[in-house]
This record gives sequence, structure tokens and C-alpha cells, in this order.
Amino acid sequence: MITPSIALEILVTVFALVVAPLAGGLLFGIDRKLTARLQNRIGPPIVQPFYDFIKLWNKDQIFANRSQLIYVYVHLGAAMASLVLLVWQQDMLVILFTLALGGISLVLGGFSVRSPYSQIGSQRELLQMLAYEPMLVLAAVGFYLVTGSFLVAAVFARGTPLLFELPVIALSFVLVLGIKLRKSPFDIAAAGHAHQELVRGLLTEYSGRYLALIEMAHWYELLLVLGIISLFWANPLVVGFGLSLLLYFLVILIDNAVARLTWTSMLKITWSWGAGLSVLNLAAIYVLSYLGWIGG
Amino acid sequence: MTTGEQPTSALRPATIVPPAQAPARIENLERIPLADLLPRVRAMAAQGARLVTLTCVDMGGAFEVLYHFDLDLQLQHFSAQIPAGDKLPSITSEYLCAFLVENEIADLFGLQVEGLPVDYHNRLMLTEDSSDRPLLRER
Amino acid sequence: MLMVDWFMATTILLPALAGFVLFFVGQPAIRRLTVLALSVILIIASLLVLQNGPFTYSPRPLAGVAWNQLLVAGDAVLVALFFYFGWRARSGLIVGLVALQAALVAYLEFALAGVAADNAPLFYVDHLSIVMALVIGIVGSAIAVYALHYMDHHEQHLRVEPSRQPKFFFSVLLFLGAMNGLVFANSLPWLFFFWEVTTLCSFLLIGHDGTEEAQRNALRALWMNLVGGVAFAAGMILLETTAHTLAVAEIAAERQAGGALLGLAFLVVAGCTKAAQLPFQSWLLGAMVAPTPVSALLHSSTMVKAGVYLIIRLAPGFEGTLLSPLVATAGAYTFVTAAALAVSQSNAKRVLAYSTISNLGLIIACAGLNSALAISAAVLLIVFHAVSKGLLFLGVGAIEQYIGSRDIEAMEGLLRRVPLLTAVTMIGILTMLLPPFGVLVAKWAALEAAARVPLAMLLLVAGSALTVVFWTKWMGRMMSAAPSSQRLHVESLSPLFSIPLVGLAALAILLTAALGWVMSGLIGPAVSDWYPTVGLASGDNGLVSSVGAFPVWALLTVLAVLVVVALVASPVREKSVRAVYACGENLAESGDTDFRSIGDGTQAMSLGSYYYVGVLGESKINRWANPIAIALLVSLMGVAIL
Amino acid sequence: MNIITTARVKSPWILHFDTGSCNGCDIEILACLTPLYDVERFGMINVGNPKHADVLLVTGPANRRNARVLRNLYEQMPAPKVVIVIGTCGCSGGVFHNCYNMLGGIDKVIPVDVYVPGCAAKPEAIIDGVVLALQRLAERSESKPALAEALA
Amino acid sequence: MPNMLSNILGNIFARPATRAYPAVRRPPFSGARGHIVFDTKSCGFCGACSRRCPSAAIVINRTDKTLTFDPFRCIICEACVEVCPRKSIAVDSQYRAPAYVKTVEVHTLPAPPEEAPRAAG
Amino acid sequence: MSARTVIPFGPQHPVLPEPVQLRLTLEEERVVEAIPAIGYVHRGIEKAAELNEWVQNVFLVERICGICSFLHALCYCQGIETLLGVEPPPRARYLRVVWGELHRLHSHHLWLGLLADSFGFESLFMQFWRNREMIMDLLEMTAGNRVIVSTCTVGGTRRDIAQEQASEILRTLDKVQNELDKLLPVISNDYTVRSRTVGKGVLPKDKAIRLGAVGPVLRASGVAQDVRMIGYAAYGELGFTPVVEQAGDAHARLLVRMKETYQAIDLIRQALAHMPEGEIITRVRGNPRGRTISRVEQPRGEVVYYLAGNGTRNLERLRVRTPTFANVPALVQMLPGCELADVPVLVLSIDPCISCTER
Ligand code: NFV
Ligand code: SF4
Ligand code: SF4
Ligand code: SF4
Repeated sequence: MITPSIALEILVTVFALVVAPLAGGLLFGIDRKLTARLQNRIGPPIVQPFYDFIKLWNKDQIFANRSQLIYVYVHLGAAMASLVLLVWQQDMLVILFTLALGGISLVLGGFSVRSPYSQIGSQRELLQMLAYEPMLVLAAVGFYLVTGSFLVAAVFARGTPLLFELPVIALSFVLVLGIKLRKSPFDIAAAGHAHQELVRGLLTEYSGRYLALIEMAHWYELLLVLGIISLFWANPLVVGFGLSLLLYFLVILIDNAVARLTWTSMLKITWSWGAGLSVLNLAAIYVLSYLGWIGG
Repeated sequence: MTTGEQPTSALRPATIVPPAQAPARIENLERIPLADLLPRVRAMAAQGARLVTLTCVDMGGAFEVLYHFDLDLQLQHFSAQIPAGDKLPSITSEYLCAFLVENEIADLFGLQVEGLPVDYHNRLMLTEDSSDRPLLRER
Repeated sequence: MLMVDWFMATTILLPALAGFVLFFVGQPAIRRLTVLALSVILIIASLLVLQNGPFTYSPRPLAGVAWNQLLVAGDAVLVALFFYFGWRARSGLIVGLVALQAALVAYLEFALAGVAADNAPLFYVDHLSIVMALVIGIVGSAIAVYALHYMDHHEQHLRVEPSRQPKFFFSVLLFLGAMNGLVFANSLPWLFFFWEVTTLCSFLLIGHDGTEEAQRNALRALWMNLVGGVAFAAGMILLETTAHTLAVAEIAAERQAGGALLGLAFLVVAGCTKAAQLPFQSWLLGAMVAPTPVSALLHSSTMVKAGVYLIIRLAPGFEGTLLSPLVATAGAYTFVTAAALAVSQSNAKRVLAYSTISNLGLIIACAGLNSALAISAAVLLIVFHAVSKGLLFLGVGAIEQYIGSRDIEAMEGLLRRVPLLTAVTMIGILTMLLPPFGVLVAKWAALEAAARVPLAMLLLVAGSALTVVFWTKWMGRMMSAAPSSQRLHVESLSPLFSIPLVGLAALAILLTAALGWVMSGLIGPAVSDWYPTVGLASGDNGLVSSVGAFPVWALLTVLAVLVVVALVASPVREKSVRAVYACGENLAESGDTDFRSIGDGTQAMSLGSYYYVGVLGESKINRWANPIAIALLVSLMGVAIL
Repeated sequence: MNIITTARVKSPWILHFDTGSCNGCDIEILACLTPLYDVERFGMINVGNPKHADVLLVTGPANRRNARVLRNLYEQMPAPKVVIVIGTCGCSGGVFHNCYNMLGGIDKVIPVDVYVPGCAAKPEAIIDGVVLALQRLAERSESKPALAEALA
Repeated sequence: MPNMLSNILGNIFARPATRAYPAVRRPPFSGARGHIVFDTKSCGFCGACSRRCPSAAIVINRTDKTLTFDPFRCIICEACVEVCPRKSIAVDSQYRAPAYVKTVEVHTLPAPPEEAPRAAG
Repeated sequence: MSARTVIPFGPQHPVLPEPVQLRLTLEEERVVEAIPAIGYVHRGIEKAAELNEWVQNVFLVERICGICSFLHALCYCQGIETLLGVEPPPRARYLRVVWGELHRLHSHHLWLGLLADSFGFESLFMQFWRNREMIMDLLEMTAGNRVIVSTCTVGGTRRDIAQEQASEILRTLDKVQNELDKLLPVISNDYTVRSRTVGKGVLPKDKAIRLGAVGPVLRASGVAQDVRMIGYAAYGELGFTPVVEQAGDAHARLLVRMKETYQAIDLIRQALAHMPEGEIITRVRGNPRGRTISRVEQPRGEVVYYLAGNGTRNLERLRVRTPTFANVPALVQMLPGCELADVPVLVLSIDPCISCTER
């Protein structure tokens, strides 16, 4: 039986699945334009990512072996699924797990070809996951501490924005976003620009259609992370969107103002400044709610 | 298509200089027997000289190998002669950096070098279908 | 209706008896038949008890001799054996520990008359016991069957003459019986007896190959487990003197305090030794010298679970005390540290060992978190970990017999060489690693349960991240393959290998698909026996907790669809396959990864995996990890006294 | 132009390879990527990986050892692809016509679509060359048989 | 980071440095070495240019009075310009346009130059 | 311990502007051995120089490298001038300094950008290359070509710099210096730049000399050696002190080149200020005889030409030892022990020019 509420749910889901890549692609287009302007040049048109996508989709399909390709689909599928879960206001941890599923899948894809650059890229991608996963889970715990539930729905049910209680955790998303978007200083596994020791890291052995699919997964992931950031100001959600865009532009700015660091620095910085400060934020909430100053 | 003006260069020189009478020569060049090579090189190393490079010249039937050193921008050269077919002793024990130029000499002149730490087996610069020993004079 | 007498006899005595028979009858055919038959019987029995549900049981005296007197005799035999082993090895430590343990037990049995005084049933089979019985029956049987083929090959390879398999299967079957006894026992002294029998079996099996290293490691396992035995005995004395009962069900039924709480702390420490928690991890790593079925059966899926089983059993007894968060922290600590240590290992069995220790830590952490949700997570983990880890050990053992190495580095590109074995091993890893498989569901529940215990939660977060690293890079290693459009050539396996392997692999996936039933039929009742709620219930799309929801089926469906789409959408054409990028210096058009290098020579590309030994190596971590672990255990005791 | 052709023309990802040039043309290619010429305006980026590239920019007069590398890279590029030779020496050997280790022009090694003469070729000339190559790409893309051939 | 930030933020508000080529074309510098042009009317086919040319881009046939010039070999070094006794060679500041095929210029007396396709290679 | 990784780094690799291979042996990400395989750009110019007439060779040696081409021509011409016994007119010597330093300026800009790119600092790369275009315009304005200016010839220069051109140069240099001032703090102080370069690829002074390092690599290790000190062209009259740094690491090499851009600007200003009026070329007759060594300080260090003539139109032997050829051994010694991520930084830190190296 399709009840109106299920119909609405389906509608929203389809909408999200269609709009997210469009918005994600556009945001990447804006990123490229903005980056160009920061570098004192004109840059590509904002719709450039879509040209790239269509072109890649229509290239001759070449690959090294078949298992390599399965992981691309799982990567994309997981990114889409996690976004759907977010739209359905599901469990934060499950959303992150699903995102991790996609991440692991991409890593496995890199490993599945006996190619130095893709394998080293995969090893480094694992380190990147090691760097950002804890911050994400801590954010989920933060949501829980404030709302009493891991469900995203609980965030919306709450009147006051989470940002007030979780300012540091919100800020830690600059690091998460930077790593996820493969931006300097942490673009160590597969730099957005090819001039890296790893060529394109774990993407080296992918081409054409598969590269396009990975790119699309990237768009979904961008939207997902921006969506999570928006939760810090869920009512009204537009403010949250604004917040997420703010962080997005901050990440682009940082990308252009720093060199790439190495994986050791990345782990040091993310675990100390990212996870460490997030923990302090959580600790503050413990104390405050213990003192009865905030409800939790 | 726009047609540019004539270049602004001054192509017509004013003074004409006659060619020099005596052939130019290299200063501080010392001919040494091959047996003295390593001791002399060692002595240069002990003085803290920098090895500039080696130059090999095909003299027809024999090679002249020049060793160029630099000490505070002063050049010092040794010249050793080696009959074709003989092996040139490597100086990499004193100057590791010579491995590159020694391999190159082996490659381009076919002069075998003895004691190379990394031997490219005549494939430093050249490859299968390159011409063989290209820097030999045509006789 | 279950015939309880027969049931107990088949599950506890029959395996032991069969073991004795095999000890004396050397014919391989009889061995095979016995083991196969016993496996079927054990599986059926465990399914029957599942259908039957909980019961209590106290056996009638055997030919006029009270069972309690038999117990004393049994304990005496064990002490004698341990003493003999210690004396033979000239190990003062072992002799001393045996003496201490004997004294404690004697004090308990004779001075306190702790055994006789109890009128509580000897056996108390509740839902948790049933879960354990299923694990022992199904996973244990699969491993025993696998061992039949494995040991033949093993002895051929080592040129063992005459066969020592009678001894081997004696220990294995004896162990299965003891394990069942252990999970059914209500009386702590009885539980202790079975506990010590498993120690004995473990000792015998670790030393089975008779090499010097095997002997040494067996002795290490023995003394460490004896430390646990001493703690166990001391705990019993404390409980007897303060709580005046040694019946598990009674101890767990109310919150303990004072000396009884200290007694529980001692039992928790005993559990930690059996579960090889830090700082006792070294015996389990040493145990990896044993033939792989031993590692699978004793040292990952069942025996070490006895330790966590005991703690979960007793957890309601210390719910709400300070002991709870400390146990949680200690468990979480082992979880993260062992995961970190696993990253630096290239020996596959050691990775599995550390991962086992790590997961046991997680289970103990859950027991410490001590809420319905946490206990659900713990029991879920027991089940799923047993299946996946058993599978992994069997896979690695079989791989080792194929390629002659258990080094992960040597497993590069294994998927092409032995696809079936690699595939089942990869299923083992995937079910340990990826959502929405059971292990991950349990982790999710554990994290949600831990969110209120700050330190434990932090450790769990870090540990989960590290876990991803070592599994993924191992799996990557096995898949890493040079370009090729050739179809995989599946190797042929003995059915004694393929049935347990494929069976467990299927089970690992099916159990996740059937998670709703697993939760409501198995785990829920085991939790609600002791806690007011279940913690986790099955909802529309998956499992629902009080603070979250995990849409298991939705995700499982998505995953299945994706794999199918990928397979359908990517046809491999010969000409689509290209060599890997080698900076333009590929030698072959495809097929291998050699490249041209120095002097136009051919250079084989070689790719090593990462182990971060400089940061995460054993020598680096143990230096600080063991002292911290000891401090944690000491504080466990301390807080119980407070 | 249909949408696929448009996308192809608007997203030429380049691979630059030097088979023995003097660097002169290479730095001019690099200059094209930098703010003053900024070919990213046309969607061009330097991907540095043959598997991702659509346009191969070659400089230099085909060194003997490097010829095999060039061939390998060309093969690793998925169709449709175009090859542009930048600089006189890549067109014909140029000033290196009598060097023993040179094959002459790039067209002795792989098929070439566009020749950009100049020593060094100016950035503007390089852009012109790319435009020319993209025209050819568009023609091929629009005509099905030609594309099928290119893809085969 | 702060040091670079001031640079890039400055750029955001500045006009891009990009020259909008090909929409806007800068006139070549005077004296730019674009390409070589021949004035065959004055040429004496003496061959001086051909002998001096470092890349052998000019071939003179004194008997049929042809000058064959290969623009895809010429490195625009101006050596021929300097050496020509009759000033028959000049440099144009516009660079030579790219092409799909390589052609050579054949100059004869008195016919105007024609472009002929080259044999491959 | 894990298995070692042996991989090709090059010949084609996005961080390598030119084809060259390093066969890297890694333990995880640590480099344990790096052996170069070259010969991807070897053309055979030394032989071609024997086949060509010596007058034509100016155009050939210029194309040993498009980045440092003027200075190759200069070194060649100075050598031939010695063989012929010719002195170029004073103005030509000053003009040579101007073009030479313009080359150093654009070459260093180019390199500073590439180094920034090697550690993933894209926007810094873009800024240096944007600024470099001002210098390229100066070259095109004065010489008629952006790359390969072809202004040096035996006996003098082929073009002059007119007064208005000179003032345009000065105006542009002010702008260039202004832009450099903005980027200097990034180079010397930025946390990320420092963390990628400080302490990386340390080359102690004695090792630098023993390995035959030259140019900025040598000077960054504390050796005050610069061929310009011997005073060829007009350097003797301009007064010259080399830029030296002590640390010997990648950052020191970065600083040396950064400071040399300022030095180059200063030298051009001086040369334009003191340039005498007069002829720019001395006509020469006859053919070179005998042999000589000619040295010039290239952007990357000392280039050495050995020239031998026998009185005919063809040289007997021309040997070119370029600075990168001399710096490669130092690089090979620097790499072991570094991280894979440092490989591009260290490789670029010697400012490798393969086309020079292989000729
Ligand atoms: N000679 C010369 Fe060089 C070199 N190496 C100079 O700076 O660049 Ni192409
Ligand atoms: S065409 Fe000229 S500038 Fe370009 S690479 Fe060849 S020689 Fe160098
Ligand atoms: S040098 Fe001048 S006159 Fe002589 S052939 Fe050449 S163009 Fe004609
Ligand atoms: S400009 Fe130079 S290359 Fe061109 S034809 Fe004249 S001499 Fe030859």
C-alpha cells in the first residue's frame, strides 16, 4: 500500500537523489571558478564539472580488471545511500557507517589493481579515513549528547540550534570537509590537482565512465557532509545551509593558502586539533549538563 | 597577417678583428701517466677540490681523458692517455659523483671503465637502436 | 520435549567419551566417522535445546556417588596433571601457581565446604547458555570436521610418524564437551572445573606439534591461565564467604557489594586472562603456533569466549556499581590497543589473534557498559565474531596449506591463484569490516551504548577506525592483481574443507540477513532474562534501539543490488584491459607489471603493504600498553573494595 | 553539435609529454596553464596521467629511448583522443635534424593530428593548435563512423 | 597561511591577469621573430642561406632555380636573414599558424610561392 | 618488516616536467634507494656540434635548453672568442649581463613556481608564473622571442637594447620586485612551506663539495662559489657577491634562489645604469684553433664547455657539462631516508634540467 506519507517520502528521496549531484557538481564548478579567481585567473565556466562528467561518461571504457569496477558502484551506491539516510532523518552513526562503507570500497578498488600509485594512494586513503572518521563519530556523539538520540530526526525536533552547544565540533568539519574534498593541506591520497607524487593516487587506474561515477559519488558526498553541517542549525535549515556553505568556502580558501602536508602532520593535526578539541567540546557538555545548565 | 618591421638588430659590425696567431691552450693542464691517476685524484680530494667533470677525446687509436677540478674557482686539469681497448680505472672511490660521467664515457666512446658502483652497461644515454659509440671520430 | 538427562549426557559427556575412544583407536576411518557423527549430533542437540528453551538441571548421583564428590576428584586429577606438566618443564612458576590454586580450591571445598553447601541446581541453562551452545555446536562442529582434512595434510607436510592425531582429536573433543559444561554450569565450582579442563585442552593443543616453540608457548598459556584460575578460586572464596552462594544465577540476580563485589572483580580478572585481554595477550599470540583448527576453535570462536561469557553472566551482579564503568574502560582499552597492534602485523594468524583480543575487549566493554543495549551488542558480537573469525582462521589455514605461508605479504594477488579460498576468507573479512553485517551492527549498538561513558566511547571510536585499517589493507593485498581479462580458475577442494568453509561463509551472510530473527529469537531473550528491556528490537527496516535505528535490510539490499549492477554493467572485453600505469615504461602490453629501468633492463615491480611498525609495532606499544593494562586491572580491584 | 560533442570539446584534459625537447616548448605549455593564458577557461587541465587524458601534447624530436614511452602512453589513453605536436623540433626534428639519437618527428612514432610550429611555439600558437585539434575531435564525434574508428 | 591569504584575497578583488586570447589578440612586439618570408624576386639562388641554416630548412636548387623552404623545420633563428647578400629574406612578426598537415613552400622564379603537401616524415 | 616496494618514478610523471626515471625502492613510504635512469632526452648535441659549422652551433647550443638558452650561447661564444682571440665590445658585455640575468630571473621564477607545485601549493605556483610573464614580455620585447632569445653571438650580441626599452625594463623590474616582496614572506615564513622544506634533503658543506654540487645547491650548503665571481662579461665591473645559505636543506636552496631573484634584478639595474654606449659586435674572421675551457654561471650553477678547434669550420670536440649533471649525484645521495612525499620536493630542490643534463 502506498500511503500519502510513503509517496511523499519516495518523492523526497528521488528529489534528493536527483538534486544532490546537480548541486554538488555546481558547487565544484563554483569551487573551480573561485579557485581560479583566487589565483588571479578567469577559470572554467561554472558548469565545467558537468562537461567533464559527460565527456568521461562517453570515453572508451578501459580498465585493468573487473573487480576494480565493482568497487566503483559500491562507492557511489554507498554515497547515495548515506544521503538518502540523511534525508530520511535516520541514525547518524548508520549514516557515517554507510559513508565509511563507500570509503572502504574506494580503497579496495585502489588496492585491487597491482599498480603502485593506486595502491599507495589506497594506503594513504586509509590514513585519511583514520583522520576524519573519529571526528565524524564524535560529532554524532555530540548530537546524541545534546538531543538524547542518534536519530537525525531528533535534531530537527529540537528548537535551539546545536551550534551553540557544539561550536568546536562544527568547526572541526573544516578539517573533515578538507580531507573529503581532497584539498590542501590534506590532499595526500589523491590530490585534486594531478601534480602529486602519486599521480592521481587511488584514482590513477580509473578512467572514463568509472572516473565519472567516482566524481558523481564525490558530489553526493559533498552534499552529505554539507547536509550534516547544516544540522548544526537545523531550524530554520536555511541558516544551516548558509553555515555549511561558509565552511565550504573556508575550505577553498585554505586550500589556496597552504602547501600540502604529509600524512604524519595530517594525523597529528586531525587527532589533536580536530578530535582533541571535539572531545573538549563534548567534555564541556558533560560538565554543563551535569551542572544542569543545559538539558541533554 | 601583420607584417612586422625589420628587426632592430645591428647586424653590421664596425670593427674587424683578425684571428689569433697561436692556438689557444688550457691553463693548469698536467699530463699524467695513467698509473698516477688515482693517487693524484686522491690528493685533489684531500685538498677539498671539487670534481668538475671528465672530458673524453678520441685521438684515434687512443683516448685522452681530462679530469677537471675546481679549488675556489681555480681550475686544475689532469690529462691521461689510454690506448683503445684498455680499461679506464674509475675514480668513484674518491669521487662518487664521477659514476655518471664515467658511464657516459663508456656509453658514448665504448671506453670500458673499471670499478663502477652503478654500471648502466652502455645504456646510460643510448638504447638498443641508437648508433653505437657515436662520439668516436669517423676514420 | 527435551530429555534433559540425555541432552546433558550428549553435549558434555559424549564428546569427552568419543575423545577417549579416539585416543585409543587410531584408524583414520573410525576417526572420521566419529567426528562426523558427533558433529551432526552436536548440531542437532544445540538446535533442540534452542527449540526447547531454558531449564535447570541437577543430575542424580552416579552409582551412589554424589556429583560433588566426583568434582573434587576431578579437580584433584587436574591439579595433579598441571603439577606434573609444571614439574616436567621445571617451571617453578607453574608449580607455584598450581600449589596456590590447589590450596585455594581445597580451602573452598573442605574448609568452607563451598561445594556441598549449595542447594542451587548444578546446571542452569538459560538463553545465553543456549546461544553459546549453538556457537559451540555449529561453529565447533564445522571446525572439527575441517580439522580432519587439515590434520592429514599437516602431518604429511611435517612428516609426523606415527600419527599423533588420536591425541589431537582427543583434546578437541574433550574440549567441546568441557565447553558445553562450562556454559551450562550454574555452580561456580563446576564452572571452574570445566574452565580448567579447557585450560588443559588448550595447553595440550598448543604444544601439540612438539616443537620447542610450541612447548614454550603452551607453558606460557598454562601459567597465564593458571593465574586466571587462582583469581577464579580467590573470587569463589570471597563470594562464598560474603554472598554465601556460588550459584551464578543467584550471584547475578542482585547487585553485589563489598567483598562479594571484590569477588566479582576477581572473576572478571579471571575472565580477562581467558579472553587474553591486555596484559595477558601474549599467551593467545603464542597459541598461534598450534595447528590452525585449534586457533579457530579454542583461540577465537569458543574457548576464549568463555572469559567474556563469564563476565557477561556476572554483569548483572555488578550493574550500577563503579566496577561497571571500569570494566567498560578496561575492555575498550584492550579493544583499541589490540586493534592498533594488529595494524603492525604481517602474519595473518597474528592479525586474527589481535583482532580476536580486540573484539573480546569490545564484548567486555559492553558487559561493563551493562545496559540492555550493551549486552545485546555483546551477545551479537559473540555470535557474529565466532562465525566470521572461525571462518577466517579456517580460510587462513587452508591458504597456508596451499601457498606455504601465512604471511600477508605472500598473499598478494591470491584471489587469482586460489579464488575460492580467498573469496571465503574475504567474506570473513567483509563480514567483520563492512556495515550492515552483524559485527558492525554490534559495533553500532556498542557505540550507542557507550555514548554515556566518555572514556570508553573515545576508545571505541579510535579502535573502530584502526580496525578498518588492518582489515582493509589485508584484503587489498589479496585482491591486488595485475591486469588480466582471464576468467578465474577455481581450485578444487576436499569436501571436508569446502563444506565447513562455504557453510560458515554462507552462515556469516545469512545470519545478517536473518538478523531480525537472531535478535528476537536468540539474543533478545538472552538479554531480557537479566535486564528489564531487550535493548534492540527488530523494526521495519532493521534494528531499532532506544536511541537509534539501523536499517540492516535496506542496506543489505542496496549492497546486493550494487554488486549485481556492477557485474551486469561492466562486461570485460579483451581489448578493454590495459596495463597499469607505469610512467610509460610498461614492458608487457598487459598481464604483468614489469617495467623498464636502469640501463634498459627489466625490473619487476614490487609492492609492499604498510605496517607502521615504527609507530604501532609491538615493541613500541607494549612498552606503555601493558603497564596501563595492569593499572586498569588493579584499579578494578581497588574500586571493588571501595 | 550534440551534447556529447560539446562536452568533449569543452573538457579537453591534456597529457603533456616531452620526448627530448629543449624545454622551450614545455615551459610555454606550462605557461598556458597559468594565469595569463589560463587555458582552464576552456576546461583544459593537465592531468598528467594517460588514462585520464583526451589530448596528448608532445614536444621534442622523438628520442630513441623515449619513443617507446610515447607509444606506451598513447596506447594507454582511452579513445577518442587527439595528438598535438608542439614545436618545430617535434614536427620534423628541427635544429636536431642531425643528432644521432633522434628519430626526427613525432609522426614517426605515433599518429599526429595537429602540428604547431615555432621555436619555441608561443602560448597563443599552442592555444590555436588545441582549437584546431578540438575541431577535429568535434568532427569525429559528430560523424559516427569516424568515431567508431577512433574508439576501435 | 596568513601570508598567502593576503595575496589570494587581494586577487579576488583584482581583475584577473588572464589575457582573453583568442577573443582579444595582442599585436606582436615589433621585431618579434614570427616567421620567415622570402622575396623570390630578388633572390639569386646563391645558397648562402641554405648553407648557414642550422636546421637545414632551406634547400636551393641552383639549376631549376627553386628554393624549397620547410616551415616545420625552421627555427626562426634569422641566420639566413643575416647572411643573405640580397636581403631576400625577412622576418614577419606574426607566428606561423598550426596545421593539420605539414607543408613545404617551394619558391621559384618568378612564380609565387605554392604550398605543397610533404611526403610523410 | 614489510616487503619492499620497487616502483618506477618517471619517465612520464606529473611532478616531473621532463622525462627521467628514478627507480625507487621504498620501505612503506620511506625511500631506501633511488637510482636514476636517464637518456630520455639525450639527443647527441655534442656530436651534432662537430657536424655543424661552428657559426651554426650558437643556435644549436641555445637549444640544449630553452630555459637557460642564452647562457649556453654565452658560454659557447665566450669559448669561441677565446679560441679566436676576440674581445666583444664593452656594450655587448653589459648587454650579455642584462639578458643573462633576465634569464636567471625567469628561470628562478619558473622554478619557484614548480617547487611550490611539488608540495601542492598551487596558488603559489600560479603567482610566480603570473609574475614571470612580465619577464617573458621583456625578453620578447628586447629579443623578438619569449623563449630562446638568440641574441648572443660570437663577438658580441645580435641586438641592442634601446633607451626606451631599457626604461621599460626598469619599470617592469620594479613591478616584479614589488610582487616578489609579497611572496617572500610566504617562502620564508609560511608554516606549511617550512614544514615541507626545512630539514629536508640536508646536504652538508663537505659532502656538497665532494659530490660535485654546483650553483644554488652548493651555495645553500654554505659554499660561497659562483662563477660570476671570476668576472666574465661585465660582472667584474659590476661587483658581485654570491648569495649563500648555511642550512643545506631544501629550504636553504629555496632561499638562495629567492634571494638570487632580487640579486638578478639588482644586477640588471646596475648593468643598465653603467652600460657604455658603442658597438655591440666585433666582426670575426678565421676559424677557431686550439682548445679551451669556458665557464658561465647558469641559473642552476656552473656550466662548463670544453671546446677544441683545428682551424677548420668544424669544431673537433665540444663537451658540455651542465649544472644539473653535476647536481644529480647530490640528489641521489639526498633521497634515501626521505619520505615518498618528499621525493618531488627534493628532486625539484636541485632544480633539475634534464635537457641540459643529457644534451
Ligand atoms: N646549462 C644549463 Fe641549464 C641546466 N642544468 C641551467 O641553468 O637549464 Ni635547462
Ligand atoms: S621547438 Fe625549439 S624551443 Fe621547442 S622544444 Fe624544440 S628546440 Fe626547444
Ligand atoms: S641567401 Fe638570399 S640570395 Fe642567396 S639563395 Fe638565399 S635568399 Fe637567395
Ligand atoms: S630562420 Fe634559421 S632556421 Fe629558419 S630558414 Fe633561416 S636560417 Fe634556417
